[in-house]
Amino acid sequence: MSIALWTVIIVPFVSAFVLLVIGAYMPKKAAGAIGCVSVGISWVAAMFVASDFLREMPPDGFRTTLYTWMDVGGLNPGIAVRLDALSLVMISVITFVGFLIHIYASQSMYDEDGYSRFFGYMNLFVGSMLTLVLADNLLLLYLGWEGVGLCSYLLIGFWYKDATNGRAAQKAFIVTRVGDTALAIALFWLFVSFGTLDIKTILSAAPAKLVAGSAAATLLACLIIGGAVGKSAQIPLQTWLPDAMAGPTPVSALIHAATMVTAGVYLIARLHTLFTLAPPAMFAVAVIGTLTLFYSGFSALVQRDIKRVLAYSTISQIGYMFLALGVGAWTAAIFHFFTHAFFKALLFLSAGVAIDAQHHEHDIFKMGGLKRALPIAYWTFLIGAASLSALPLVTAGFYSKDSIIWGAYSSPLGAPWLWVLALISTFITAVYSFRVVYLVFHGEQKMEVSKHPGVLMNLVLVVLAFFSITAGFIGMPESIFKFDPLVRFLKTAFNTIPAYQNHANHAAEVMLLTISSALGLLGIFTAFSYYRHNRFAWIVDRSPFAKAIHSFFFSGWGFDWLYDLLFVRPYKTFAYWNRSDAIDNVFTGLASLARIGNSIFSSLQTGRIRNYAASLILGAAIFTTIVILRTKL
Amino acid sequence: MTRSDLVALLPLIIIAYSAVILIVVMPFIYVRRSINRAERKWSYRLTVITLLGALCSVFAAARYTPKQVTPLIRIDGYSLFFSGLIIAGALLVTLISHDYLNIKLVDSKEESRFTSVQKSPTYAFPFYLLLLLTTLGMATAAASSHFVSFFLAYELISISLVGLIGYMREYKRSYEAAIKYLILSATASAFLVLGMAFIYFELGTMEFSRLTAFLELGKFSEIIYFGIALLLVGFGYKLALVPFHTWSPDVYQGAPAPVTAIIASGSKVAIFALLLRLVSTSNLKSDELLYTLLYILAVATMFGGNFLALMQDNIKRLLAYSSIAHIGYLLIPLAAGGKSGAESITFYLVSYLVTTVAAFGVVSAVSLAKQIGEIEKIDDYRGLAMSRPVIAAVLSTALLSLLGMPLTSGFFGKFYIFSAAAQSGLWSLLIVGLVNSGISAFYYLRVIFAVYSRPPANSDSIFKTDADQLPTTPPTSAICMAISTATIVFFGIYPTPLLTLARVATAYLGVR
Amino acid sequence: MINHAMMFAGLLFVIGAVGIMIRRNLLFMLISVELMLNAAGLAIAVGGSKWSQPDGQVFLIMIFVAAATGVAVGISLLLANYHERKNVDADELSLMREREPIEQ
Amino acid sequence: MKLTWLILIPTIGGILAWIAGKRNTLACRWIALAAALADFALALSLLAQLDVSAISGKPFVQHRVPWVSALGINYFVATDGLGLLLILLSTSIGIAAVVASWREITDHVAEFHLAIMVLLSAIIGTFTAYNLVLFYFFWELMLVPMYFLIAVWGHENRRYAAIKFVLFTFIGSLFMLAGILGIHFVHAGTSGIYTFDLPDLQGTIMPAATAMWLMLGFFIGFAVKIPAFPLHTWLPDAHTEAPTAGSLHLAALLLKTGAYGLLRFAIPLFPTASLQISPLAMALGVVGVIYGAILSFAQQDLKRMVAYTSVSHMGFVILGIYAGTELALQGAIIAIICHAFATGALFLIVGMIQERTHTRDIAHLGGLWATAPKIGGFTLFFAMAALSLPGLGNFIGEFLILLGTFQVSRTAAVIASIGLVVSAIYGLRLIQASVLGPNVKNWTLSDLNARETAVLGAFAAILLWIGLHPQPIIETARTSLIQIRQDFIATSAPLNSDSGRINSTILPLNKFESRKNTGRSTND
Repeated sequence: MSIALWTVIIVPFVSAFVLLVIGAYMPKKAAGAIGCVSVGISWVAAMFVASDFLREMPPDGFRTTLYTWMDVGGLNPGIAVRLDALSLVMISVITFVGFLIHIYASQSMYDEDGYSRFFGYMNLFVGSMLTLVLADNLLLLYLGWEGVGLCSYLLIGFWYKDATNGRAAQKAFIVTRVGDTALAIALFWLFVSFGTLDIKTILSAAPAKLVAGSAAATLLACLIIGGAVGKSAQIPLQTWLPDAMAGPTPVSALIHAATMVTAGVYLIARLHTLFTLAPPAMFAVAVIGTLTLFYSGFSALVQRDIKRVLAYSTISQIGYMFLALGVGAWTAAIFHFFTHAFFKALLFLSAGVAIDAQHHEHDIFKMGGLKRALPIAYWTFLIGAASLSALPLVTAGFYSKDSIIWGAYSSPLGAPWLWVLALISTFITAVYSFRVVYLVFHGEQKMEVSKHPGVLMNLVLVVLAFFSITAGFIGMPESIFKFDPLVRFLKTAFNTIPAYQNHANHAAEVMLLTISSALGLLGIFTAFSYYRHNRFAWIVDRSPFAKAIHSFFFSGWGFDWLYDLLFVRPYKTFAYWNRSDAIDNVFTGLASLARIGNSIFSSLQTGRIRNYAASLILGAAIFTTIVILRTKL
Repeated sequence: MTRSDLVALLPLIIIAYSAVILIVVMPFIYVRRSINRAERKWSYRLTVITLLGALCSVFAAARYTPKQVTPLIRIDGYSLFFSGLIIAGALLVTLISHDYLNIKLVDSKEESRFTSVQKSPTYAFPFYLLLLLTTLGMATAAASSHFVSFFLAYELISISLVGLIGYMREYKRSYEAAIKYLILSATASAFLVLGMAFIYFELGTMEFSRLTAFLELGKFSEIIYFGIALLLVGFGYKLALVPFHTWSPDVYQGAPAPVTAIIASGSKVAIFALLLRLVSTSNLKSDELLYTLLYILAVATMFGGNFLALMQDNIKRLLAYSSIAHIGYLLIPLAAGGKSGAESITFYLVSYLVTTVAAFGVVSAVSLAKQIGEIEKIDDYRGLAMSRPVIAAVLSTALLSLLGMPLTSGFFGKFYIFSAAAQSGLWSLLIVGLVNSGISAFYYLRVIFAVYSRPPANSDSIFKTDADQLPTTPPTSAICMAISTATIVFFGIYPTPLLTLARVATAYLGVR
Repeated sequence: MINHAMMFAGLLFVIGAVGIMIRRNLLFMLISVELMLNAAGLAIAVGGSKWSQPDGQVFLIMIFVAAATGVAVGISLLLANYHERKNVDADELSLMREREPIEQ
Repeated sequence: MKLTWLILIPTIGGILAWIAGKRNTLACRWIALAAALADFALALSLLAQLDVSAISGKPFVQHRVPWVSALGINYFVATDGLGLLLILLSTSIGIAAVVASWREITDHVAEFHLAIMVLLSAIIGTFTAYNLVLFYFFWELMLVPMYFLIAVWGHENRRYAAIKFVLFTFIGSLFMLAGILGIHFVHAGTSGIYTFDLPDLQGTIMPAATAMWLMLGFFIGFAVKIPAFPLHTWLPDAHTEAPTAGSLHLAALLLKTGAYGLLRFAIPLFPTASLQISPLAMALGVVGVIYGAILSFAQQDLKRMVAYTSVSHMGFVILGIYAGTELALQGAIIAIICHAFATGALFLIVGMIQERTHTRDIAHLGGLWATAPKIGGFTLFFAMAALSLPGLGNFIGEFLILLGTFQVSRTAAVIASIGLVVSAIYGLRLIQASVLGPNVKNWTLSDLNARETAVLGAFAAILLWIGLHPQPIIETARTSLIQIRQDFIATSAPLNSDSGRINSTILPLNKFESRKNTGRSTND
């Protein structure tokens, strides 16, 4: 089992190394093959691991160590992995979705140069992501954490010749680095107070070491949240994700939708004990999630770039997960991650097909009427959108999202306005997703279709579509049909679950379900009705207020502008002002002092004998006066 | 005057007599014939032989030490050590001056050679004569134990140096330097004598042994302070301490390079040796007034020398200023006193003398490329390393030694004087010294940089041409530079022998 | 008496010193220098008479000798210089001086 | 004796190379390379002698003969785990320096190799000297060849840079000289033994004020070399103007001698005083971290950019050294070593770029990846190392430093953590400016040849290895660091009044005060 487990992690790394070092010298097909096969292998291995794990069901996970990383001053992290329900779910999703997306990319990216580099980065990403979710100590987790950040940077800037991509990539890396730094500080703190970075030890020792609700616990949790919001693009560090869409579509699908951006969710779920000890922090998580999903819903509503719409929707879906975490519905969060991975990847990939078909056009208002030309893309996108907007009963998103809303409603940590906002934004979600569906696939065709997707791509779309529908059925709410193996399995990974009002009145749950479904359907209807006659634009054009609102939402509520004003501008101004190092003036000042001394003394060297004699005699005079003074006085 | 006295005095006697021989014999041989190489060669050989003989006789004399020969002269390990040092220095200078004169002086046949400046043919032997005399004066100064002998030595040095400085009659600068030196040194010696007069007036003796005995008692009257202050003026002039330093850059610049070498090395070493002998036994630190005087002198000299050198673009003037600064450093251990003070001074003086000779040897050797005048501008030294790597190496070694870099004797010299200062807790002086030697790095490195950089394309630097087109460095200069450089490097790696020697020599001072 | 002699010597010395500082004529400068030297010599002689020793006088003679040689050399240089320049202005002799500091 | 050979081999090789270089430059290069390799092998053989499980951090090889016995100066070389690590570092960098200048240096090849080999000797000497004067000797000796390297083979503004470099370090080290003399005589005053040997001088009892002054002397000397924040301004100029090999030696070794000096001399000799100023020193370190990063971001000259990153990284090192916990010290060592390779490699790359494009101005660079992917890849790798990406050595170093600092001062650690962000900012700008973005000048460069690839590959491999398995280094340094740590902790130097008075009369800080003291003691 440990061998299989290590295979899961190491194979992608190895192939990444191979591709990056000698990839440039091998034929494209070989490079693509290596890239896909390696991830495939690690998926298979993951499946083996899963079957073993499910058979044995070790109580507190399965741990295996490769070697001791370092052992210094009480810090002895190992290169070690721990497998439990949580990480098992994560690796299955990562490897499977990753595998599919690799296959997709092997065809869609085929014409790009730097093909092998692309797969090198992708494999590196998969490896780091697996390390992140499997690490049994926080230092190794941090390694994976930064590793995925690096790959995200590299892949956003994959088309490096365009400077804007470079800027987007830098923005992504730096903004997340801010969060990472908070996480690093949290690590220091944890080590100082726990004497180790081993996750299991920390979690088991936490209740004893940390006073529940104490300032220390809260601060610690907040630092961790800082890390989480950075990676998961939540308020206030969400600004990088929309720009990150500069990368190739498969990248957006894999990194910026399915896996990496959910690392924050994973982190909080992983360290949930610390959060249960810090209720204020929990509440903060819930609030952040709610605000984010609300905020990004509205931003998504008005975007013109199809990928930015999806990006904002990703942000908002992760907001749902944060809400779930905030109210202690750990399993709900992970469940939503599970379903979201499928349908959001699906959306991105089919959007990618559409984009490729339209000469890499991203603007949804310039696309249109692709329904006939790209049937598969259309249907799969439709399924994805339906799942995203939680179409009742038939989609995966429905179940996972409702489990979150139910959690927010039923949890003692929840608050009414949280789940109300969540409900409202189900409506918004539906609107913006079907707005895209309508504008891109319905209406009259504006451009001829330049490129049709390959077989493999369609295959991947279909598979994902299948899972976007069915993935939800393993997490049925009790009130409908009591079948939730995934949730029960996940529960084994969480030792502290806030007291739900379990088996509370099913009436309430059913009521919530109906409301949300109603809102979803309403949203779909709204989207269609508005965008058929383009009333939306009509309104915006008429009233300046609406225009202002529109541009406000469009700019992501002006966060970029604000941060530019607060941080970027001052930093650059100072840096450029001080380019030639003001400190140096001190020393040049000293030098000029010496120069002054030089000019004083050399003014005495007149070359005239009498002046020389004078200086000699005056010296003598000074001496004698000193003598007189000192002896007389 | 017993035989042992004569042996003890042998070094001085040899020099004096050969000077007489030179002045008597040479004219008779050559005055009828024309002035030619032979005259130069023979007077040079005679000088070399004399100095070698004197050097050997130092060891002979050492067998009879310590010895008081008349009240005027005291021959002991200390004085012999310095006489030997000075004579060796003079020997090195003789080596370089031979080539120098060979190029710069004119034979009577070839008067027409110079159209630009009319140069009258000149004998060489007076130069060597004056060289011997000034050497004699220095050796005497180092050995003198009485005001009279000191005064005579002082004057002997001054006047023969005036002759040497003005020797190149053709250049105005040479003249100017000579006149300046003459008048100012006469003034200084007047101060010296007045100081002597005051002290004599108060104490009624002119013998150092008795004077030091008085000084050790430590309670002085005002008159004595006066005397000492005026004596300090006399010393300060010869050592070029600020504010008595003003003459030195001009004289260094105007004098022929070999002569400059003597002024910078021999005369200063001799005078400082005497000064050390005078004050070593008296505990200067304990006397607040004298300490103050010395403190002011030291600080002013160090800063003055270094500041003046900073922007200097004439290498001879730069070396003048740097030697001012170096004597300034030497005042620190002088103030510190004690055994280690004396030893460090002695060690430093040796290193200083050798280094200075090496530096000026390079200047004169380089100047051989020109028939008239010398190569003084630092910018003219650009490209030296390309056409003359060895000479460039010698120069930079000397400069690094002056800077006190490792692998040169200057390193241990500086280390030792600073350690002497630290030992007697003169921290303020120590810090001033450190800061100053830090400043000095600037101008030494400027010279080295020039030496190792390419000559500007537009300049008429002689080093733009390849090495083979330049006149080769004559063997004698080469020997001089080789010896001095070897000494610098050897004592930079293994200074123990010199330290032991210094210890032995200073033991005669009777420092407690 | 003794002290008066010393004061006289000091006076002479100061006169010489002032002279050398203010005169521009080389000849006068030489004379002032001689004045200083002899004043100092006088002081030595006075000291000798105070202690009733011969040393003072001996030293004085030495000083005369030295001064004489100095003057001899000085005069010769002065003459040579006069041939060069046709004057005895000391301030003319300032070919060598510190020029304005060069920017490094 | 082995150590002596370790010091001598480079010089001998350099001289041979110099002689050979007069006729045949290729032979000169090969001889120099052979000497460097031989030295490296010798250092490795020393590694075999090291006993990792030793309890005390005392040197495991030493060689001591009287040198200038008149002044108590011995030729005393020794090394322990810490020293050995730095020796290995020096020798390996020495190899890299020879290889790096294979094609860059074309004029005065012989003298160049003489210079770099002598420099290597001096550096190794500095890392092995156990006698304060010997240390000072080598310390000053380093300046001479470095000065010539910059002044002769440097770039446009070399004169200014060379003289500035020497002035700063020389003046700084003169303060150290004062400190050396001071402790020498204090020790002599208390024990009557005149010695400069480090082991004898340790634990000298002196009044707190004296200790502080002397320690400051040492501290200034080392702080200039490291360089610590306000004294860093010589570094960018020297780095920028030096030839590649010179920059390599500067960044990889010369700066480290400063850190080594702090660990070997300043702290063990003056534990109390060091502890007293440790807050200040840590503050300087933190400021350096951020200040250097900000300035690096603003630079227009690629080499200057890299130079300022050194200021930032060495700020971490200072922080770690003065935090003084085992974690922090170990982190400092690893940071020292990894900075040598990462920044050194960046300098090599900049040198290669300049060699190909004849410019370092980032306005003219960019988009090199398309034409020279290897350069691009390596730049990316080492820039990532410089911004301390986990998995590479620098991360281990800086993480341990911050972790160790957090144990003693949370504020310092937290503020220094900002360095992680700002380092990302300059690191990414470095990449973007050089290899990514549009290829404005349409460069078409020849990509790295085998030799260059080998050097950079080796550096990359080392960084990766340290990042994933730093344990060997930690083991090697452990005992000596524990020793230092004990010195640092054992700050209970008895300052009873009478010893204080004795010292104040022996070592007055100025003359008059001392005389007053003695006067008083005679009166009562």
